[in-house]
Amino acid sequence: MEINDKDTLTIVEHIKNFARRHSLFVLAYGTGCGAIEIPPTMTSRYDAERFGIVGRATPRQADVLLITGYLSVKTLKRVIRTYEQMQDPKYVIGFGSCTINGGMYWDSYNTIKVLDQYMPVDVYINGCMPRPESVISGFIKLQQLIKAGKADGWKKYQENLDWYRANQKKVIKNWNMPDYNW
Amino acid sequence: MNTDNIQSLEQAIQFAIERETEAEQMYQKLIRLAEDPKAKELFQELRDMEAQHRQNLQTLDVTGFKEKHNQERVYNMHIADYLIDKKIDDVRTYQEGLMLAARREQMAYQYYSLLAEIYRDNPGLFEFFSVMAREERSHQNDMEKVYDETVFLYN
Amino acid sequence: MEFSLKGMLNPLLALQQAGKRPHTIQFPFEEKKVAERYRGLHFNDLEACIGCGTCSTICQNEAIDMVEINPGDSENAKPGDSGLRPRVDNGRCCWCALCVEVCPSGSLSLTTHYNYVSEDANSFLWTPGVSNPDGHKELSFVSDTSHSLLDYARVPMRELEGKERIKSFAEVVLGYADEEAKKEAARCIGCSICTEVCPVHMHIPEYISAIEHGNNEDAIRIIYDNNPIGETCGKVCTRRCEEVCPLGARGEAIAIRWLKRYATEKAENAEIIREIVNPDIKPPNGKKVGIIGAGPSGLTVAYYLALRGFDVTIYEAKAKAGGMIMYGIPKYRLPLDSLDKQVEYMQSVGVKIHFNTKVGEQISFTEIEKNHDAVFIGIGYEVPYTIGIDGENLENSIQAVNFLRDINADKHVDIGNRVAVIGGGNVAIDAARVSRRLGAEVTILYRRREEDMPADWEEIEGAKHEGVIIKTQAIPLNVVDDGSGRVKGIRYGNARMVTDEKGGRPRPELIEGDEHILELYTIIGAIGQEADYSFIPEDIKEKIGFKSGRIVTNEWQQTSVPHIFAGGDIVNRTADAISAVADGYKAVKGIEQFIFAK
Amino acid sequence: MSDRIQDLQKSLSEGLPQCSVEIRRHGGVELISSKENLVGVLAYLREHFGYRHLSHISCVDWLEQNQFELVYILWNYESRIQLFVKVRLARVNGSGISVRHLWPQADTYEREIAEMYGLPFDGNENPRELILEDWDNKPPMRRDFDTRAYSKEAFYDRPGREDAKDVRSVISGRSGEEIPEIAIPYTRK
Repeated sequence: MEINDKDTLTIVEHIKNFARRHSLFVLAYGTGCGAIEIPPTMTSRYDAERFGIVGRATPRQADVLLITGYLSVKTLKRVIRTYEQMQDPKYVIGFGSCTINGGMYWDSYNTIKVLDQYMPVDVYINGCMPRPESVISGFIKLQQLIKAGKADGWKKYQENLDWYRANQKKVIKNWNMPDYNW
Repeated sequence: MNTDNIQSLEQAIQFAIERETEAEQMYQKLIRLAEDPKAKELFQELRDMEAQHRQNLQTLDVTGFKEKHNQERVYNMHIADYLIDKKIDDVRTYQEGLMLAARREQMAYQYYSLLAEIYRDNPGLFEFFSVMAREERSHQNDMEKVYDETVFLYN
Repeated sequence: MEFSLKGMLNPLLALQQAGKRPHTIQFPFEEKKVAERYRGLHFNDLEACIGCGTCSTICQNEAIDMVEINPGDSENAKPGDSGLRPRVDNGRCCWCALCVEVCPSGSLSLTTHYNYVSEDANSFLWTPGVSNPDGHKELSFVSDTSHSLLDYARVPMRELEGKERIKSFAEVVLGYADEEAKKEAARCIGCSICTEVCPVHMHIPEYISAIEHGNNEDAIRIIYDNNPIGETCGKVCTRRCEEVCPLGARGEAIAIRWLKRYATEKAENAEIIREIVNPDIKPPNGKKVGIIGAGPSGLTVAYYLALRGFDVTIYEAKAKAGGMIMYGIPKYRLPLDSLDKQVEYMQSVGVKIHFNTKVGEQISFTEIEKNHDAVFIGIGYEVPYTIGIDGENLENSIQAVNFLRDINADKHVDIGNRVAVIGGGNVAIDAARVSRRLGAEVTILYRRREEDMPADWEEIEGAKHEGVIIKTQAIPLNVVDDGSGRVKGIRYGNARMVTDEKGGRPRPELIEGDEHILELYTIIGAIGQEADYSFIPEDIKEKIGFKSGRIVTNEWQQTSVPHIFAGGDIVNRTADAISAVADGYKAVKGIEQFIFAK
Repeated sequence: MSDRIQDLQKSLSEGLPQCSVEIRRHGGVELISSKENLVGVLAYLREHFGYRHLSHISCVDWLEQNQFELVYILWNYESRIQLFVKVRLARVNGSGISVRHLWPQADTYEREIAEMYGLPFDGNENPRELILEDWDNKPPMRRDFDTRAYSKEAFYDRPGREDAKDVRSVISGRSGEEIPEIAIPYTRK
């Protein structure tokens, strides 16, 4: 294994990243229409397990949160809570147009348009919805980012928690959730 | 000067200069007569052109004459061949002016061609008149082109 | 318990599958083939695109913006192109491909390329064709005229049959019915590309939209906003707008002219026009403007100045207003009452017209100059060029302009039964078609080829349908007389075409010896016209700048003599009614500026 | 089929003289009732015409007439003819009448309409939110609620698209065309 940048990444980090990128545990939680693309990706047709992508039932077991399409404000509240329950390191993949700039729900009264205002996103996948190949491409991209040490959205979230929280509270009117404290 | 007593090239040039001066005077008169601004403009252009030719002839270097020989192909639209001859005193409008000019250039061409035939034995004069004929021929062509572009715009 | 070997070994049957190839698609190591018309990311052919913005308008997600690729593109673009190009926000796009379906030029398409992943959310803003210059290699969903949301076929205009036409001067074009007009108007994509090439910049998409919504009165008001002879233009305009119509790139352009005709014809007389347009007439401001010539440019100046409160007087040499559109255009194209009605309307808003008043005879130019704060000259090109060959002055050798004028003034002209028209412009075709209606056999002699003819192709087609013979590459040599001073025939020679080495139009060169004689009764010359400036005094003529016979003006139609303005054929080279109206419209602003700046 | 529909229309007209009954399209009969008669009409249809199934209750916002229209879509399993019962209600301070006692599933539809249109149902004062959460604006399905403006204000747009230009204004700016006010409603947008 090659070590490119000794100043920032120690060998230990490298080993950790190797392990992380080959065991991407995905939380089985679909927010929008894109959830329908997950079964073909996981099952034998595309067999995402080839890449160590496995579904997990609870947030505390998962590494990757898939935002599979539009996020209504109501769902956003649950997604934030789920994301905050996940263990570090954790990654977010945004599926399709909706997570980038609203997609076809751009003028809806109850869906957010720009996902990275509310939570950090590591990889975006183009499409409406992305096909399973694109989903796999997204995971491969995430692996590359982890290898390069660039998939650090979770660190950004901790550092800019106040900013994210302010944005979240702007759309979620009744914030009756525990504020996690890292 | 009469065409009969042309003996040398200098005399021939002198003869040509006289022809150009006559033309210049004629156009000067037409400028005065014309009422149509377009015709006026045309006659001014033609007068200036003739004056330019006269100057060219006056400063002509006899020895370097052959090099100036214009070898460009001149095609013939035959417009002037069938135009009505206009008398100078009748000319008022732009179209009549153009017709007159085209006819004049054509006649000058025929005249110089004839002279060239007459002085076929004298190489210098033959050369000179041939070039002049060719020159007038291209002027005729220029006039025909203008006629084609303006008067014959819809024809 | 009985032991069964079979039961023990049965699970091993699963090993049968061991040698089989899995049906898992080994992405990304092997590519997956996509469907034939798969809709992936966009590609735009930047050369074919004209920036009409239809893609942007139809997009339900507002995903497409029209942007300049390089700064200043929209200023430098040529007419018929807005200079803008679509940019797609893939954070909005849902690949419905409506934009491709409605792309009139067919430049926008979707590719098979869909697999795009990035950590940078801003990289999803794509300018098709710039972001993927090689996109043309992987096109899949392309626009197709055979099944498109756009209707590429024009609603056909009903016309009289060729045989019927030559029996009378009845109008050839019958006009759209309500349903036809609405259907045709519904084809318009409202892009407004056409407004720029229209010399007057009429509000074309707006009035077409009004027609489509069945609101003809609004359409009339919009038309009269900057064109007071909309009905005339609706019948005889040279319609440069239709040449740039994006639908014309792959189908038939919107029938803009016929739609204008349909709307304006809804106002049947001057009172109704007045009622519908209901113009806002400003109170008189005491300034006087004199106009020479009641042609399209003069009428336009008069109408809009009258609305602005000026005291406007037109001096017209003939008995009726309209100039060349009254006396030059035959009745089967523009019925006389149509123009009369428009002039009557203009008079009702305060335009004064002195008929039968030739400047230089009944009234002097100096007098007009003295009595008015500004003068507008719009005399047009009325004096014909002669054929210029021997025999042109014989009896029955006439000029098309005079011929058409006499016919429109209901005078009798004896043209006999065999007529030749010399020329290939619209005037020549008009003369030929009028002669045909008078019962003559007509031949058009034209020096060039048919494709070089300056006349509208529709006019040429119309003439052919009516049985006019068009002899091209025929140069008239001289008119043959019958010995008693009458025309007996015309001698013409055939020509070959020579390309102009300087890039001009090809020139005909006479083939010597190939001559023929055409026997006829009347010969009509229609080779061109020029202006008659004899009424302008010499001292003013000196001051006004002329360039190749046309008056030189600034952008507001002002000559170098500040209070004299000019427009129409004597200023512009295009020689059509709509450019004259445009000149008039500009002169209105110029005159207003000039008078109030004083 | 059409005979049976006509028969139905005839018998409905006779049975419910206070309502207008019309055949709207193939397989559908429209019945217009007043608010006072509505529950009685629906009960009557259920008991005597076999309309045992309520498919849906939908609401139409007639903003111009300042009215809401409720459409009760009923289904008869035997005759297989769909029946639309329509009733107009006041848009301001109006209310519908609950039919939960006839069809329990009406509860969901009524709550949805109450939430999305702000039209309460007498007899169905369920305090819980159904679909929306913490909504404090105008009911979103009302036609005078501008969802686009709300979305622009409430949610963030990704920047980078501010340089977009309008073709019409580029063209008219280049040619110097002045578009009159009368033409503006007809401009493409």
